[in-house]
Amino acid sequence: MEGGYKIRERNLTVEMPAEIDHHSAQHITSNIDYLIEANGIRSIVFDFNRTSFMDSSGIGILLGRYKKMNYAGGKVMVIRANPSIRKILTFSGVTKIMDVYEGLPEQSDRI
Amino acid sequence: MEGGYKIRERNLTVEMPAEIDHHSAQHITSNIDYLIEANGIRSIVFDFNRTSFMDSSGIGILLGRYKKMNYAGGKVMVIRANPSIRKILTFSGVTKIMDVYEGLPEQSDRI
Amino acid sequence: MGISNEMRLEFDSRSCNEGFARVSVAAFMTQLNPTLEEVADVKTALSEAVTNSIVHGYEGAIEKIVVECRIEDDTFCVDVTDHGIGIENIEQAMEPLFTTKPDSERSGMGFAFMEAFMDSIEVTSKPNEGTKVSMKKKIGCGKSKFER
Amino acid sequence: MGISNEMRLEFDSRSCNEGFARVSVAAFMTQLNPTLEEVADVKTALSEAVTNSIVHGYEGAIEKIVVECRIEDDTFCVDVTDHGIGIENIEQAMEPLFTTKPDSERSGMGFAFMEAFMDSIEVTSKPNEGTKVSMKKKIGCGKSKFER
Ligand SMILES: Nc1ncnc2c1ncn2[C@@H]1O[C@H](COP(=O)(O)OP(=O)(O)O)[C@@H](O)[C@H]1O
Ligand SMILES: Nc1ncnc2c1ncn2[C@@H]1O[C@H](COP(=O)(O)OP(=O)(O)O)[C@@H](O)[C@H]1O
Repeated sequence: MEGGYKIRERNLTVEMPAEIDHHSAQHITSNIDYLIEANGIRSIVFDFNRTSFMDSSGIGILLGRYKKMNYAGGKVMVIRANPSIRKILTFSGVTKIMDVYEGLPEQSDRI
Repeated sequence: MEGGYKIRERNLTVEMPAEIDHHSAQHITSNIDYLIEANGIRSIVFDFNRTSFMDSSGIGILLGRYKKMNYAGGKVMVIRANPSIRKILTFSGVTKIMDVYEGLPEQSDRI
Repeated sequence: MGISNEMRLEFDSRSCNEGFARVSVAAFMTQLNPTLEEVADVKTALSEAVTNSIVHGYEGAIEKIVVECRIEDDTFCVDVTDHGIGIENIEQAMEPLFTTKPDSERSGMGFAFMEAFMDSIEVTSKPNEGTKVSMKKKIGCGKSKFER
Repeated sequence: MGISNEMRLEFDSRSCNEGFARVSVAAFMTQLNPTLEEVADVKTALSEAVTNSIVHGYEGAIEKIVVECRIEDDTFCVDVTDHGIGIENIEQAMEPLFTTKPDSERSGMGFAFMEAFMDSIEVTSKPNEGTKVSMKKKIGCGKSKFER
Protein backbone atom coordinates (compact mmCIF):
# COMPACT_ATOMS: atom_id res chain seq x y z
CA MET A 1 0.00 0.00 0.00
CA GLU A 2 1.56 3.27 -1.11
CA GLY A 3 1.02 6.46 0.89
CA GLY A 4 0.31 6.68 4.59
CA TYR A 5 -2.71 7.07 6.84
CA LYS A 6 -2.73 8.84 10.19
CA ILE A 7 -5.66 9.01 12.58
CA ARG A 8 -5.96 11.49 15.47
CA GLU A 9 -9.21 11.44 17.32
CA ARG A 10 -11.77 11.35 14.53
CA ASN A 11 -9.59 13.07 11.93
CA LEU A 12 -7.89 11.10 9.15
CA THR A 13 -4.82 12.43 7.33
CA VAL A 14 -4.05 10.70 4.03
CA GLU A 15 -0.59 11.02 2.52
CA MET A 16 -1.38 10.76 -1.17
CA PRO A 17 0.99 8.70 -3.39
CA ALA A 18 3.36 10.08 -6.05
CA GLU A 19 0.97 9.24 -8.89
CA ILE A 20 -2.79 9.27 -8.52
CA ASP A 21 -4.50 7.49 -11.39
CA HIS A 22 -7.29 4.94 -11.72
CA HIS A 23 -4.85 2.20 -10.67
CA SER A 24 -3.69 3.75 -7.40
CA ALA A 25 -7.10 5.36 -6.75
CA GLN A 26 -8.77 1.97 -6.36
CA HIS A 27 -6.53 1.15 -3.40
CA ILE A 28 -6.67 4.58 -1.79
CA THR A 29 -10.46 4.67 -1.93
CA SER A 30 -10.95 1.27 -0.37
CA ASN A 31 -8.37 2.00 2.34
CA ILE A 32 -9.95 5.32 3.26
CA ASP A 33 -13.49 3.96 3.27
CA TYR A 34 -12.43 1.15 5.56
CA LEU A 35 -10.75 3.58 7.94
CA ILE A 36 -13.80 5.90 7.95
CA GLU A 37 -16.05 3.02 8.94
CA ALA A 38 -13.72 1.54 11.52
CA ASN A 39 -12.89 4.81 13.28
CA GLY A 40 -15.97 6.98 12.89
CA ILE A 41 -13.89 9.53 10.96
CA ARG A 42 -15.45 13.03 10.84
CA SER A 43 -12.86 14.98 8.86
CA ILE A 44 -10.19 14.15 6.26
CA VAL A 45 -7.00 15.98 5.30
CA PHE A 46 -5.55 14.98 1.93
CA ASP A 47 -1.82 15.72 1.91
CA PHE A 48 -0.47 16.05 -1.67
CA ASN A 49 3.12 16.75 -0.61
CA ARG A 50 4.55 13.75 -2.48
CA THR A 51 2.15 13.87 -5.42
CA SER A 52 3.43 14.87 -8.85
CA PHE A 53 0.71 13.39 -11.06
CA MET A 54 -3.08 13.24 -10.80
CA ASP A 55 -5.86 12.67 -13.33
CA SER A 56 -9.65 12.78 -12.90
CA SER A 57 -9.52 9.59 -10.81
CA GLY A 58 -8.10 11.77 -8.04
CA ILE A 59 -11.08 14.10 -8.37
CA GLY A 60 -13.29 11.03 -7.96
CA ILE A 61 -11.56 10.20 -4.65
CA LEU A 62 -11.96 13.75 -3.33
CA LEU A 63 -15.59 14.24 -4.38
CA GLY A 64 -16.61 10.79 -3.14
CA ARG A 65 -15.06 11.39 0.30
CA TYR A 66 -16.46 14.94 0.36
CA LYS A 67 -19.97 13.57 -0.11
CA LYS A 68 -19.46 11.06 2.70
CA MET A 69 -18.10 13.61 5.16
CA ASN A 70 -20.62 16.27 4.18
CA TYR A 71 -23.46 13.86 4.75
CA ALA A 72 -22.22 13.23 8.28
CA GLY A 73 -21.54 16.92 8.92
CA GLY A 74 -17.75 16.48 8.61
CA LYS A 75 -15.07 18.27 6.59
CA VAL A 76 -12.51 17.58 3.85
CA MET A 77 -9.37 19.62 3.21
CA VAL A 78 -6.48 19.49 0.72
CA ILE A 79 -2.97 20.57 1.75
CA ARG A 80 0.43 20.97 0.07
CA ALA A 81 -0.78 20.74 -3.53
CA ASN A 82 1.84 21.78 -6.12
CA PRO A 83 0.96 24.00 -9.10
CA SER A 84 0.16 21.14 -11.50
CA ILE A 85 -2.17 19.53 -8.94
CA ARG A 86 -3.76 22.90 -8.18
CA LYS A 87 -4.41 23.40 -11.89
CA ILE A 88 -6.42 20.18 -11.89
CA LEU A 89 -8.23 20.97 -8.63
CA THR A 90 -9.20 24.38 -9.95
CA PHE A 91 -10.30 23.14 -13.36
CA SER A 92 -12.48 20.44 -11.81
CA GLY A 93 -14.21 22.88 -9.46
CA VAL A 94 -12.92 21.13 -6.32
CA THR A 95 -11.49 24.42 -5.03
CA LYS A 96 -15.02 25.81 -4.90
CA ILE A 97 -16.34 23.23 -2.48
CA MET A 98 -13.39 22.40 -0.25
CA ASP A 99 -10.46 24.24 1.32
CA VAL A 100 -7.24 23.82 -0.68
CA TYR A 101 -3.93 25.04 0.74
CA GLU A 102 -0.63 25.40 -1.09
CA GLY A 103 1.23 24.73 2.14
CA LEU A 104 -0.04 23.83 5.60
CA PRO A 105 -3.30 25.44 6.82
CA GLU A 106 -1.49 27.64 9.40
CA GLN A 107 0.24 29.42 6.53
CA SER A 108 -3.23 30.55 5.38
CA ASP A 109 -2.42 30.45 1.67
CA ARG A 110 -5.83 29.14 0.73
CA ILE A 111 -6.39 29.30 -3.02
CA MET B 1 25.47 19.56 -28.14
CA GLU B 2 25.24 17.75 -24.81
CA GLY B 3 28.26 17.46 -22.55
CA GLY B 4 31.17 19.85 -22.45
CA TYR B 5 34.69 20.07 -23.86
CA LYS B 6 37.65 21.75 -22.18
CA ILE B 7 41.09 22.19 -23.71
CA ARG B 8 44.24 23.05 -21.71
CA GLU B 9 47.44 23.04 -23.67
CA ARG B 10 47.19 19.84 -25.67
CA ASN B 11 44.90 18.02 -23.25
CA LEU B 12 41.19 17.59 -23.93
CA THR B 13 38.70 16.93 -21.13
CA VAL B 14 35.34 15.59 -22.29
CA GLU B 15 32.36 15.82 -19.98
CA MET B 16 30.34 12.80 -21.06
CA PRO B 17 26.53 13.15 -21.32
CA ALA B 18 23.95 11.52 -19.03
CA GLU B 19 23.24 8.72 -21.52
CA ILE B 20 25.84 7.33 -23.89
CA ASP B 21 24.28 5.26 -26.63
CA HIS B 22 24.65 5.01 -30.40
CA HIS B 23 22.60 8.21 -30.79
CA SER B 24 24.68 10.43 -28.52
CA ALA B 25 27.93 8.65 -29.44
CA GLN B 26 27.71 9.85 -33.04
CA HIS B 27 27.85 13.47 -31.90
CA ILE B 28 30.49 12.98 -29.24
CA THR B 29 32.80 11.17 -31.64
CA SER B 30 32.61 13.78 -34.35
CA ASN B 31 33.07 16.61 -31.85
CA ILE B 32 36.12 15.00 -30.26
CA ASP B 33 37.74 14.12 -33.57
CA TYR B 34 37.29 17.67 -34.78
CA LEU B 35 38.87 19.05 -31.60
CA ILE B 36 41.78 16.59 -31.81
CA GLU B 37 42.57 17.75 -35.34
CA ALA B 38 42.10 21.43 -34.68
CA ASN B 39 44.18 21.57 -31.50
CA GLY B 40 46.82 18.87 -31.88
CA ILE B 41 45.42 17.10 -28.82
CA ARG B 42 47.85 14.62 -27.18
CA SER B 43 45.81 13.33 -24.24
CA ILE B 44 42.13 12.93 -23.42
CA VAL B 45 40.34 12.71 -20.08
CA PHE B 46 36.81 11.27 -20.24
CA ASP B 47 34.81 12.55 -17.28
CA PHE B 48 31.81 10.28 -16.53
CA ASN B 49 30.56 12.31 -13.57
CA ARG B 50 27.13 12.97 -15.10
CA THR B 51 26.80 9.63 -16.88
CA SER B 52 24.24 7.11 -15.66
CA PHE B 53 23.85 4.96 -18.77
CA MET B 54 26.33 3.56 -21.31
CA ASP B 55 26.16 0.71 -23.80
CA SER B 56 28.85 -0.69 -26.12
CA SER B 57 28.70 2.48 -28.23
CA GLY B 58 30.57 4.16 -25.38
CA ILE B 59 33.25 1.47 -25.58
CA GLY B 60 33.52 2.29 -29.28
CA ILE B 61 34.21 5.94 -28.45
CA LEU B 62 36.88 5.07 -25.89
CA LEU B 63 38.67 2.44 -27.97
CA GLY B 64 38.58 4.60 -31.10
CA ARG B 65 40.11 7.61 -29.29
CA TYR B 66 42.58 5.32 -27.51
CA LYS B 67 43.86 4.09 -30.86
CA LYS B 68 44.24 7.64 -32.15
CA MET B 69 46.10 8.87 -29.07
CA ASN B 70 48.22 5.74 -28.79
CA TYR B 71 49.30 6.06 -32.39
CA ALA B 72 50.50 9.61 -31.69
CA GLY B 73 52.13 8.63 -28.39
CA GLY B 74 49.37 10.23 -26.29
CA LYS B 75 47.20 9.03 -23.43
CA VAL B 76 43.55 8.41 -22.58
CA MET B 77 42.08 8.33 -19.08
CA VAL B 78 38.62 7.78 -17.56
CA ILE B 79 37.57 9.57 -14.37
CA ARG B 80 34.56 9.61 -12.05
CA ALA B 81 32.89 6.46 -13.39
CA ASN B 82 30.06 5.16 -11.19
CA PRO B 83 29.68 1.44 -10.39
CA SER B 84 27.36 0.65 -13.32
CA ILE B 85 29.72 2.33 -15.78
CA ARG B 86 32.72 0.58 -14.20
CA LYS B 87 30.94 -2.75 -14.62
CA ILE B 88 30.75 -2.08 -18.36
CA LEU B 89 34.34 -0.80 -18.59
CA THR B 90 35.60 -3.86 -16.76
CA PHE B 91 33.54 -6.33 -18.77
CA SER B 92 34.70 -4.82 -22.04
CA GLY B 93 38.38 -4.97 -21.08
CA VAL B 94 38.84 -1.20 -21.24
CA THR B 95 40.21 -1.17 -17.70
CA LYS B 96 43.12 -3.31 -18.91
CA ILE B 97 44.36 -0.80 -21.45
CA MET B 98 43.60 2.59 -19.93
CA ASP B 99 43.58 4.19 -16.48
CA VAL B 100 40.11 4.30 -14.94
CA TYR B 101 39.50 6.23 -11.71
CA GLU B 102 36.43 6.14 -9.52
CA GLY B 103 37.07 9.71 -8.47
CA LEU B 104 39.67 12.20 -9.62
CA PRO B 105 43.22 10.95 -10.39
CA GLU B 106 44.71 12.62 -7.26
CA GLN B 107 42.61 10.35 -5.09
CA SER B 108 44.50 7.40 -6.63
CA ASP B 109 41.58 5.00 -6.56
CA ARG B 110 42.52 3.43 -9.87
CA ILE B 111 40.49 0.28 -10.51
CA MET C 1 8.23 18.38 -43.12
CA GLY C 2 5.37 15.81 -42.89
CA ILE C 3 5.34 13.12 -40.21
CA SER C 4 8.78 13.05 -38.67
CA ASN C 5 8.60 10.28 -36.10
CA GLU C 6 6.04 7.80 -34.88
CA MET C 7 5.52 4.96 -32.47
CA ARG C 8 2.81 2.45 -31.64
CA LEU C 9 2.33 0.89 -28.24
CA GLU C 10 0.03 -2.06 -27.61
CA PHE C 11 -0.57 -3.39 -24.11
CA ASP C 12 -2.97 -5.32 -21.88
CA SER C 13 -5.92 -3.40 -20.44
CA ARG C 14 -4.63 -3.82 -16.88
CA SER C 15 -4.72 -0.80 -14.59
CA CYS C 16 -1.06 -1.43 -13.67
CA ASN C 17 -0.18 -0.44 -17.27
CA GLU C 18 -1.61 3.08 -16.95
CA GLY C 19 1.59 4.47 -15.44
CA PHE C 20 3.79 2.62 -17.91
CA ALA C 21 1.82 4.07 -20.86
CA ARG C 22 2.25 7.60 -19.48
CA VAL C 23 6.01 7.17 -19.06
CA SER C 24 6.39 5.80 -22.61
CA VAL C 25 4.43 8.60 -24.20
CA ALA C 26 6.22 11.26 -22.16
CA ALA C 27 9.59 9.77 -23.17
CA PHE C 28 8.63 9.78 -26.85
CA MET C 29 7.45 13.37 -26.54
CA THR C 30 10.76 14.71 -25.19
CA GLN C 31 12.04 15.07 -28.76
CA LEU C 32 9.85 18.16 -29.09
CA ASN C 33 11.55 19.74 -26.05
CA PRO C 34 8.24 20.28 -24.26
CA THR C 35 7.94 22.25 -21.04
CA LEU C 36 7.18 20.30 -17.87
CA GLU C 37 3.65 21.68 -18.01
CA GLU C 38 3.12 20.46 -21.56
CA VAL C 39 4.32 16.98 -20.57
CA ALA C 40 1.98 16.99 -17.56
CA ASP C 41 -0.97 18.03 -19.76
CA VAL C 42 -0.36 15.23 -22.27
CA LYS C 43 0.16 12.67 -19.48
CA THR C 44 -3.16 13.66 -17.90
CA ALA C 45 -5.09 13.49 -21.19
CA LEU C 46 -3.50 10.14 -22.08
CA SER C 47 -4.26 8.76 -18.64
CA GLU C 48 -7.95 9.68 -19.06
CA ALA C 49 -8.22 7.97 -22.44
CA VAL C 50 -6.39 4.81 -21.35
CA THR C 51 -8.43 4.60 -18.13
CA ASN C 52 -11.65 4.94 -20.13
CA SER C 53 -10.65 2.02 -22.36
CA ILE C 54 -9.93 -0.12 -19.28
CA VAL C 55 -12.96 0.92 -17.21
CA HIS C 56 -15.64 1.57 -19.84
CA GLY C 57 -14.40 0.00 -23.10
CA TYR C 58 -13.43 -3.40 -21.69
CA GLU C 59 -15.17 -3.11 -18.31
CA GLY C 60 -12.26 -4.82 -16.59
CA ALA C 61 -11.71 -7.62 -19.10
CA ILE C 62 -8.10 -8.06 -20.27
CA GLU C 63 -7.86 -7.11 -23.94
CA LYS C 64 -5.52 -4.90 -25.97
CA ILE C 65 -5.25 -1.12 -25.90
CA VAL C 66 -3.31 0.66 -28.66
CA VAL C 67 -1.60 4.02 -28.19
CA GLU C 68 -0.19 5.63 -31.34
CA CYS C 69 1.94 8.77 -31.23
CA ARG C 70 3.11 10.90 -34.11
CA ILE C 71 5.19 14.01 -34.23
CA GLU C 72 4.02 16.27 -37.07
CA ASP C 73 6.27 19.32 -37.17
CA ASP C 74 5.71 20.88 -33.72
CA THR C 75 2.43 19.07 -33.07
CA PHE C 76 2.18 16.02 -30.85
CA CYS C 77 -0.60 13.62 -31.91
CA VAL C 78 -1.77 10.70 -29.81
CA ASP C 79 -4.54 8.21 -30.59
CA VAL C 80 -5.91 5.73 -28.04
CA THR C 81 -7.90 2.81 -29.45
CA ASP C 82 -9.79 -0.06 -27.88
CA HIS C 83 -12.04 -2.75 -29.33
CA GLY C 84 -14.46 -2.67 -26.45
CA ILE C 85 -18.16 -1.92 -26.05
CA GLY C 86 -18.05 1.43 -27.82
CA ILE C 87 -20.12 4.54 -27.15
CA GLU C 88 -23.78 4.85 -28.17
CA ASN C 89 -24.08 8.63 -27.90
CA ILE C 90 -20.70 10.36 -28.22
CA GLU C 91 -22.06 13.88 -27.71
CA GLN C 92 -23.69 12.93 -24.44
CA ALA C 93 -20.60 10.99 -23.30
CA MET C 94 -18.48 14.09 -23.78
CA GLU C 95 -20.71 16.31 -21.64
CA PRO C 96 -18.93 17.36 -18.46
CA LEU C 97 -19.95 15.25 -15.45
CA PHE C 98 -21.72 12.66 -17.59
CA THR C 99 -20.73 9.16 -16.55
CA THR C 100 -22.29 5.72 -16.90
CA LYS C 101 -20.35 4.49 -13.85
CA PRO C 102 -21.15 6.93 -11.02
CA ASP C 103 -20.95 4.19 -8.38
CA SER C 104 -17.39 3.23 -9.28
CA GLU C 105 -15.99 6.65 -8.36
CA ARG C 106 -15.87 8.03 -11.89
CA SER C 107 -16.27 11.79 -11.81
CA GLY C 108 -17.48 12.15 -15.39
CA MET C 109 -14.63 14.57 -16.05
CA GLY C 110 -12.43 12.41 -18.27
CA PHE C 111 -13.40 13.94 -21.60
CA ALA C 112 -13.48 17.43 -20.08
CA PHE C 113 -9.86 16.94 -18.96
CA MET C 114 -8.82 15.71 -22.40
CA GLU C 115 -10.45 18.75 -24.01
CA ALA C 116 -8.90 21.13 -21.50
CA PHE C 117 -5.35 19.82 -21.66
CA MET C 118 -5.03 19.17 -25.41
CA ASP C 119 -5.63 21.51 -28.35
CA SER C 120 -8.10 19.20 -30.08
CA ILE C 121 -9.87 15.90 -29.53
CA GLU C 122 -11.83 13.72 -31.93
CA VAL C 123 -13.78 10.66 -30.83
CA THR C 124 -14.95 7.92 -33.17
CA SER C 125 -16.83 4.97 -31.76
CA LYS C 126 -19.26 2.23 -32.72
CA PRO C 127 -21.24 0.16 -30.22
CA ASN C 128 -19.70 -3.32 -29.86
CA GLU C 129 -16.75 -2.41 -32.09
CA GLY C 130 -14.74 0.01 -30.02
CA THR C 131 -13.57 3.54 -29.52
CA LYS C 132 -10.76 5.71 -30.87
CA VAL C 133 -9.81 8.99 -29.22
CA SER C 134 -7.48 11.20 -31.31
CA MET C 135 -5.85 14.16 -29.59
CA LYS C 136 -3.40 16.84 -30.71
CA LYS C 137 -1.34 19.44 -28.97
CA LYS C 138 1.06 21.99 -30.40
CA ILE C 139 4.27 21.99 -28.39
CA GLY C 140 6.59 24.91 -27.68
CA CYS C 141 4.52 27.56 -29.44
CA GLY C 142 7.24 28.29 -31.95
CA LYS C 143 10.12 27.76 -29.55
CA SER C 144 13.16 26.25 -31.25
CA LYS C 145 13.54 22.48 -31.42
CA PHE C 146 17.00 21.04 -31.80
CA GLU C 147 18.52 17.65 -32.39
CA ARG C 148 21.17 17.11 -29.79
CA MET D 1 0.61 -18.39 -13.58
CA GLY D 2 1.53 -18.26 -17.30
CA ILE D 3 2.08 -14.95 -19.08
CA SER D 4 0.88 -12.23 -16.74
CA ASN D 5 1.40 -9.02 -18.68
CA GLU D 6 2.70 -8.03 -22.09
CA MET D 7 3.31 -5.06 -24.33
CA ARG D 8 4.41 -4.43 -27.88
CA LEU D 9 6.23 -1.32 -29.00
CA GLU D 10 6.76 -0.42 -32.66
CA PHE D 11 8.81 2.61 -33.67
CA ASP D 12 10.87 4.18 -36.45
CA SER D 13 14.50 3.05 -36.75
CA ARG D 14 15.81 6.50 -35.84
CA SER D 15 18.67 6.74 -33.37
CA CYS D 16 16.71 9.34 -31.39
CA ASN D 17 14.28 6.55 -30.45
CA GLU D 18 16.93 4.45 -28.69
CA GLY D 19 16.53 6.32 -25.40
CA PHE D 20 12.74 6.31 -25.64
CA ALA D 21 12.72 2.52 -26.14
CA ARG D 22 14.89 2.05 -23.04
CA VAL D 23 12.63 4.23 -20.90
CA SER D 24 9.50 2.36 -22.07
CA VAL D 25 10.95 -1.05 -21.38
CA ALA D 26 12.32 0.01 -18.00
CA ALA D 27 8.89 1.43 -17.06
CA PHE D 28 7.14 -1.78 -18.07
CA MET D 29 9.66 -3.79 -16.08
CA THR D 30 9.05 -1.97 -12.79
CA GLN D 31 6.11 -4.27 -12.07
CA LEU D 32 8.64 -6.97 -11.19
CA ASN D 33 10.23 -4.69 -8.57
CA PRO D 34 13.69 -5.07 -10.11
CA THR D 35 16.83 -3.70 -8.48
CA LEU D 36 18.49 -0.69 -10.10
CA GLU D 37 21.21 -3.03 -11.35
CA GLU D 38 18.71 -5.36 -12.99
CA VAL D 39 17.06 -2.40 -14.74
CA ALA D 40 20.46 -1.15 -15.93
CA ASP D 41 21.34 -4.62 -17.27
CA VAL D 42 18.11 -4.89 -19.26
CA LYS D 43 18.45 -1.34 -20.58
CA THR D 44 21.96 -2.06 -21.79
CA ALA D 45 20.99 -5.32 -23.52
CA LEU D 46 17.94 -3.68 -25.12
CA SER D 47 20.01 -0.74 -26.30
CA GLU D 48 22.45 -3.12 -28.02
CA ALA D 49 19.68 -4.98 -29.85
CA VAL D 50 17.85 -1.83 -30.94
CA THR D 51 21.09 -0.18 -32.07
CA ASN D 52 21.97 -3.28 -34.11
CA SER D 53 18.61 -3.11 -35.92
CA ILE D 54 19.21 0.56 -36.73
CA VAL D 55 22.89 0.30 -37.69
CA HIS D 56 23.14 -3.17 -39.21
CA GLY D 57 19.58 -4.33 -39.94
CA TYR D 58 18.38 -1.22 -41.74
CA GLU D 59 21.78 0.45 -42.28
CA GLY D 60 20.31 3.86 -41.50
CA ALA D 61 17.10 3.55 -43.54
CA ILE D 62 13.90 4.46 -41.65
CA GLU D 63 11.81 1.33 -41.17
CA LYS D 64 10.02 -0.24 -38.20
CA ILE D 65 11.57 -1.90 -35.16
CA VAL D 66 9.37 -3.99 -32.86
CA VAL D 67 10.10 -4.52 -29.16
CA GLU D 68 7.90 -7.05 -27.38
CA CYS D 69 8.03 -7.54 -23.62
CA ARG D 70 6.39 -10.24 -21.55
CA ILE D 71 6.39 -10.93 -17.87
CA GLU D 72 6.30 -14.68 -17.24
CA ASP D 73 6.16 -15.21 -13.48
CA ASP D 74 9.42 -13.61 -12.30
CA THR D 75 11.09 -13.69 -15.71
CA PHE D 76 11.33 -10.65 -17.94
CA CYS D 77 11.32 -11.52 -21.66
CA VAL D 78 12.12 -9.04 -24.39
CA ASP D 79 12.25 -9.63 -28.16
CA VAL D 80 13.65 -7.12 -30.64
CA THR D 81 12.68 -7.65 -34.28
CA ASP D 82 13.63 -5.90 -37.50
CA HIS D 83 12.88 -6.69 -41.14
CA GLY D 84 16.29 -5.61 -42.34
CA ILE D 85 19.18 -7.29 -44.13
CA GLY D 86 19.46 -10.21 -41.70
CA ILE D 87 22.56 -12.12 -40.62
CA GLU D 88 24.31 -14.65 -42.86
CA ASN D 89 26.34 -16.40 -40.16
CA ILE D 90 24.80 -15.99 -36.71
CA GLU D 91 27.52 -17.92 -34.88
CA GLN D 92 30.23 -15.69 -36.31
CA ALA D 93 28.17 -12.52 -35.66
CA MET D 94 27.93 -13.47 -32.00
CA GLU D 95 31.68 -13.90 -31.53
CA PRO D 96 33.08 -11.20 -29.25
CA LEU D 97 34.72 -8.36 -31.19
CA PHE D 98 33.32 -9.51 -34.52
CA THR D 99 31.84 -6.58 -36.43
CA THR D 100 31.04 -5.86 -40.06
CA LYS D 101 31.25 -2.11 -39.42
CA PRO D 102 34.66 -1.49 -37.80
CA ASP D 103 35.02 1.92 -39.44
CA SER D 104 31.79 3.27 -37.95
CA GLU D 105 33.01 2.93 -34.37
CA ARG D 106 31.28 -0.37 -33.65
CA SER D 107 33.24 -2.29 -31.05
CA GLY D 108 31.86 -5.71 -31.94
CA MET D 109 30.73 -6.13 -28.33
CA GLY D 110 26.96 -5.81 -28.78
CA PHE D 111 26.09 -9.49 -28.59
CA ALA D 112 28.67 -10.05 -25.84
CA PHE D 113 26.92 -7.37 -23.75
CA MET D 114 23.51 -8.93 -24.38
CA GLU D 115 24.84 -12.33 -23.31
CA ALA D 116 26.55 -10.90 -20.24
CA PHE D 117 23.64 -8.84 -18.94
CA MET D 118 20.75 -11.21 -19.64
CA ASP D 119 20.25 -14.84 -18.58
CA SER D 120 19.65 -16.12 -22.09
CA ILE D 121 19.64 -14.88 -25.67
CA GLU D 122 18.38 -16.52 -28.84
CA VAL D 123 18.94 -15.07 -32.30
CA THR D 124 16.95 -16.04 -35.38
CA SER D 125 17.72 -14.38 -38.69
CA LYS D 126 17.40 -14.84 -42.42
CA PRO D 127 19.34 -12.80 -44.99
CA ASN D 128 17.05 -10.17 -46.58
CA GLU D 129 14.19 -11.02 -44.22
CA GLY D 130 15.31 -9.73 -40.87
CA THR D 131 16.50 -10.55 -37.40
CA LYS D 132 14.85 -11.38 -34.09
CA VAL D 133 16.76 -11.30 -30.82
CA SER D 134 14.94 -12.92 -27.86
CA MET D 135 16.34 -12.33 -24.39
CA LYS D 136 15.26 -13.39 -20.92
CA LYS D 137 16.27 -12.43 -17.42
CA LYS D 138 14.97 -13.68 -14.11
CA ILE D 139 14.27 -10.75 -11.80
CA GLY D 140 14.56 -10.62 -8.04
CA CYS D 141 15.88 -14.16 -7.61
CA GLY D 142 12.85 -15.25 -5.62
CA LYS D 143 12.29 -11.94 -3.88
CA SER D 144 8.61 -11.18 -3.30
CA LYS D 145 6.62 -9.31 -5.92
CA PHE D 146 3.55 -7.40 -4.84
CA GLU D 147 0.74 -5.52 -6.53
CA ARG D 148 0.44 -2.14 -4.88
N1 LIG E 1 -13.34 3.91 -24.37
C1 LIG E 1 -14.66 3.97 -24.02
N2 LIG E 1 -15.48 2.92 -24.29
C2 LIG E 1 -16.78 2.96 -23.94
N3 LIG E 1 -17.37 4.00 -23.32
C3 LIG E 1 -16.62 5.08 -23.03
C4 LIG E 1 -15.23 5.12 -23.36
N4 LIG E 1 -14.74 6.32 -22.97
C5 LIG E 1 -15.76 6.98 -22.40
N5 LIG E 1 -16.90 6.26 -22.45
C6 LIG E 1 -18.25 6.67 -21.96
O1 LIG E 1 -18.25 8.08 -21.78
C7 LIG E 1 -18.58 8.41 -20.44
C8 LIG E 1 -17.90 9.70 -20.01
O2 LIG E 1 -16.50 9.51 -19.96
P1 LIG E 1 -15.59 10.48 -19.09
O3 LIG E 1 -15.91 11.90 -19.43
O4 LIG E 1 -14.18 10.06 -19.27
O5 LIG E 1 -16.05 10.24 -17.57
P2 LIG E 1 -15.84 8.97 -16.63
O6 LIG E 1 -14.69 8.13 -17.12
O7 LIG E 1 -15.53 9.56 -15.29
O8 LIG E 1 -17.13 8.21 -16.64
C9 LIG E 1 -18.22 7.20 -19.64
O9 LIG E 1 -18.92 7.12 -18.42
C10 LIG E 1 -18.58 6.07 -20.60
O10 LIG E 1 -19.97 5.79 -20.60
N1 LIG F 1 19.85 -6.74 -36.42
C1 LIG F 1 20.91 -7.07 -37.20
N2 LIG F 1 20.78 -7.13 -38.54
C2 LIG F 1 21.83 -7.45 -39.33
N3 LIG F 1 23.06 -7.74 -38.85
C3 LIG F 1 23.26 -7.72 -37.51
C4 LIG F 1 22.20 -7.38 -36.63
N4 LIG F 1 22.68 -7.44 -35.37
C5 LIG F 1 23.97 -7.81 -35.47
N5 LIG F 1 24.34 -7.98 -36.76
C6 LIG F 1 25.68 -8.39 -37.26
O1 LIG F 1 26.40 -8.94 -36.16
C7 LIG F 1 27.64 -8.25 -36.00
C8 LIG F 1 28.05 -8.23 -34.54
O2 LIG F 1 27.13 -7.49 -33.76
P1 LIG F 1 27.57 -6.91 -32.37
O3 LIG F 1 28.17 -7.99 -31.54
O4 LIG F 1 26.37 -6.22 -31.79
O5 LIG F 1 28.70 -5.84 -32.67
P2 LIG F 1 28.63 -4.41 -33.40
O6 LIG F 1 27.23 -3.90 -33.36
O7 LIG F 1 29.56 -3.56 -32.60
O8 LIG F 1 29.09 -4.62 -34.81
C9 LIG F 1 27.39 -6.88 -36.60
O9 LIG F 1 28.57 -6.23 -36.98
C10 LIG F 1 26.48 -7.22 -37.78
O10 LIG F 1 27.23 -7.68 -38.88
